[in-house]
Amino acid sequence: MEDLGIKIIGALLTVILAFTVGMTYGGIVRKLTARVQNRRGPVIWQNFLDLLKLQSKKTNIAHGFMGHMAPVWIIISAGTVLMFIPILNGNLWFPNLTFHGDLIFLLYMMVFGSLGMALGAGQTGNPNSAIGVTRGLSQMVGFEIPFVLALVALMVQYKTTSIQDIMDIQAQTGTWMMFANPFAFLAALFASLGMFRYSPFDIVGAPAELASGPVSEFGGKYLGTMMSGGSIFAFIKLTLYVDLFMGGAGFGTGILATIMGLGILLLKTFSLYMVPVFYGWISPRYRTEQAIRYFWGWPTALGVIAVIWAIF
Amino acid sequence: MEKENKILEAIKVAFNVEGHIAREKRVMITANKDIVSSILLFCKNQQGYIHLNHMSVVDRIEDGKFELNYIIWSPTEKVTIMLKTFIDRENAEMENIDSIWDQANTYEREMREMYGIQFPGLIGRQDFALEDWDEMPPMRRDFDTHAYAEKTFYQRPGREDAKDVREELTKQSGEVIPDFAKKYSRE
Amino acid sequence: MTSNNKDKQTIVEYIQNWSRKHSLFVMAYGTGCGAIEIPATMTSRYDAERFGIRGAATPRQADVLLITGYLATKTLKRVIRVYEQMQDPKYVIGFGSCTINGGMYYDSYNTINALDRYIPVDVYINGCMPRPEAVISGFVQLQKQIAEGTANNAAKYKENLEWYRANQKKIIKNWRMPDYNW
Amino acid sequence: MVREKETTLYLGPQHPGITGNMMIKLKVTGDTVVRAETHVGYLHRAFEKLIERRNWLQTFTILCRFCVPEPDPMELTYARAVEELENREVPERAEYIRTIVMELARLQSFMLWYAGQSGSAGLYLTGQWSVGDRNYILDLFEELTGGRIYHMYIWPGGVRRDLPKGWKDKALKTMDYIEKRLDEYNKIMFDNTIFQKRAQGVGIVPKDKAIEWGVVGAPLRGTGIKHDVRIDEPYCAYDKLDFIVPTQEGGDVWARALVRQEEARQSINIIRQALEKMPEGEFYNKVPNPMKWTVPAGEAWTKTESVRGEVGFYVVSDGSNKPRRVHVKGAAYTNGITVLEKILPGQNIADVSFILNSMGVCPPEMER
Repeated sequence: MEDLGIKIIGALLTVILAFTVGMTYGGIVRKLTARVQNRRGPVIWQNFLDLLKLQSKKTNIAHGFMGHMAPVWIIISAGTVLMFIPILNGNLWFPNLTFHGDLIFLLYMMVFGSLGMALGAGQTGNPNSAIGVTRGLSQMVGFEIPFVLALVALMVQYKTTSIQDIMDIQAQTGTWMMFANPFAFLAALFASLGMFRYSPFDIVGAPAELASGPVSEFGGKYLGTMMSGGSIFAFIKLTLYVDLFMGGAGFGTGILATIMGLGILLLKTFSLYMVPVFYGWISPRYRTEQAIRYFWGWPTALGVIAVIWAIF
Repeated sequence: MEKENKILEAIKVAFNVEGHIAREKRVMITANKDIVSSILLFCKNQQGYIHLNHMSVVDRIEDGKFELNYIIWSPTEKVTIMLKTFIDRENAEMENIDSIWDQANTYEREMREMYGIQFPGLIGRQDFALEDWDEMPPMRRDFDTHAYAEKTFYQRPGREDAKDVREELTKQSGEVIPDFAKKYSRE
Repeated sequence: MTSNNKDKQTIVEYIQNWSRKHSLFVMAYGTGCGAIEIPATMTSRYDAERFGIRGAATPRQADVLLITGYLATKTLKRVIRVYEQMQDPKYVIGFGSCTINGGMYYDSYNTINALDRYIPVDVYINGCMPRPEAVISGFVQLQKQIAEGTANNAAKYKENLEWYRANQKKIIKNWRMPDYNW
Repeated sequence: MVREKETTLYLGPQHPGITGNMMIKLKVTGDTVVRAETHVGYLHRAFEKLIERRNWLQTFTILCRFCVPEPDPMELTYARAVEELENREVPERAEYIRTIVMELARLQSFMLWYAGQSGSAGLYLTGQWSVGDRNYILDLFEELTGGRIYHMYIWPGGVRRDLPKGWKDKALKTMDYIEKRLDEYNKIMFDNTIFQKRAQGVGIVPKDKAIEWGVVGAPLRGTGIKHDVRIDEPYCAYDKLDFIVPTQEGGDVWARALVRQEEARQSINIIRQALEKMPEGEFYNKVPNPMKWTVPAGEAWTKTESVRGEVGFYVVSDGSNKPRRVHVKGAAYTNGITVLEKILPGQNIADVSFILNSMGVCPPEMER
């Protein structure tokens, strides 16, 4: 029973951590972007203010059942996926529901939120939303291929489909996966550019083309919920990458060990997060077909090389 | 003035119209409305004046006429021809030239809306800039825009007296304007 | 009068107003020539984002409708539509002299002369055109009103809808718009 | 042939991708535009009607509002038309000051264009930098004329006031700064492979049809046709200055962007030359009392090169103290309506806003 209690508290802690870190990263990116653009920029906790305001807005419109459900789907899938991600290795306070095959499960679940969004946006009847959704799905088809290839390479190389196992192997051998199979890491890194939807892959929102795409009919509480879901998802992706390729973080359950583990996790995730952000600052947006061609070019080739590397 | 003379003579010979050279690179021609499109076609196809620069209307209400202007330009000669014609103000109708230049379509739509000049055969949306307009075509000189605005839109009080702001301010603050500075005031 | 109102706020309202004040999403709708100063206001020298002001692409997400200058009657129809699509609480800033009394367009047959007859206005910024400093000062004024809880013109719009509708319909002859029931 | 399903997509009037307040009704199948219809009139203020009620000098308050991003060419074109009607002489110093003002206006408009062109493609960095730096040019304007955006500085017979003390040095310093910054924008925008991929082969204006369609300005020079009012019919002091009118082959967005990039540089070059060569002397040939000022009857057609292309004013006087008719032909009147409707079909929806920015579509001068 005690174990279950810790697990529930731990799960809550995980959600709070993921939410806070995701939102703060968003705020830091806004601040950094402003600094690069020669501006002072908003405060770092601006995203929290925005969220609070969005949640305090009244909602006078309804776009049918799926319209209501879309943000809920995003937050549910975010919460679910989060439960399967090992945050800190071997730390009791951040338990995860790891099982053999969770890597494959995650591949499916991470798409779940986007699909819910697609259905919701489709129901709003706004043509911009519909076009945004098709673009989003096309782009997903694009970046999922190198991403899956990279994961397959890992699975083949170590003959496991569990994230926990991969983390353990990295801890045992002392070599991060990004060095053990650099091609897989590169393929996954390129895929992450598409995943985070910064330029040049912000084709889904694309204000100048689609007036922000799928979210164009969602305001107030809907938008706020989506924002929180998106922040959690950002944290999930980062942590997953760190777990798979950068050795994860965490030393044990003690207070000092937890704090140190979190510090290392934040350091690693933040440096990883800066890759798409830096790339985004200086890149214009691709057209949809150009984006897909991009993902099916070098990243996919790297993925294939990674698989071959893993087999031999 | 060689090029200007050349084109002026060419048009005069072909169409027997009046014209003069206003200044360097400006040839002005006045023609009857029936031969306007022929002159334009002649200039475009045979003289190289392939660029329609502008089309304009002036409301000559005192004569009961609309004055139509076609301004065309040649990229090789760099000379501008201003072709002028007069049409009746009542039941104003003019030949449609958007088969010669596509962009004339825009000008003609605007003229139809703003002056009520009809162009038979003009295909295009009825509206140009106005929406649900049911008064007289607004650019006609007998349309009083101020009266219409006063009738239609709410007028915030305070601007009908048209006071000199400076005088009012000095009255309030007690500032004295020297005589030499006063002459800029409204007379 | 305003300070009274501030004291009456409950703690929840206070927090809500505080967050609203610091996060203003401005509708990206350049209705008139004032739109030229918006890029300047948003970029480096004046940087409105440090006040939490940023653009929103669609009416559903926006809090502030910035009427940047004169409104042609054709635009007025769209502006009303956009305003009614926005979610409460929403604010309107009238930008430039021409929204106040017509400015230099007082005798034009196609521009309205007083914006607050057609949609409720919270803050007017005068000038033709207002400098970015004036725009920011207008926003700060709006923030002050929001914090005090006095920026509730949207509620007045609903209460006096008939009066506004009558004014609007006087100008927009062909009223083919869906009626929003809030 | 199976007819694909068409969707109607309204680009504007409220849309972040539209350049100003207008609407383009797009018929779309999949991602491709099939038909485009421009709808204007959202900014119709009846300027040409109002001018009939203003006297010759009051008209200037209206003129500069014809096109907001670049008001000075309007003032200059009208002033030149009035001078032509009156045969009024302009002092040489005024001609040079006018040249400087025109080129400053062009330069600040180019910097706005940098923002629009890159921003519509999702590259916000250049835009943030260039619009921020544009303030330095507006500062120059403010010191010179008293206004940031609307100047009403060029009058018939010259300019309203002389250059302030120390303005020349400040202007030269600003030009050095802007020139340095232009390099940086170009590095980010033009050296970027993605931008090149986006811009090349998109929104092509055919060379053989360009003049006939009424294309003017940078879109025309982007097709390889060297047409610029500043060299065809020189005005101000342009015939005494040495500058290049760049052309590019191809007629796509990329060619237009290259043309504009070089033109921004040439603007700096012209300003420097004009500041250097400017003679001393009178700056203003005084007009009579504006309330009683009448202009002899006649008509004038003058053209000026703005960033978007040539701006033409057709001014008719009937000898009274008010203009009979002032008809403006802005560059966007053809570039933004008929030409746009011709080049948009077949393009990707993603490129529509991109093409709009490169054609220099400016709604206020279309519907006035």
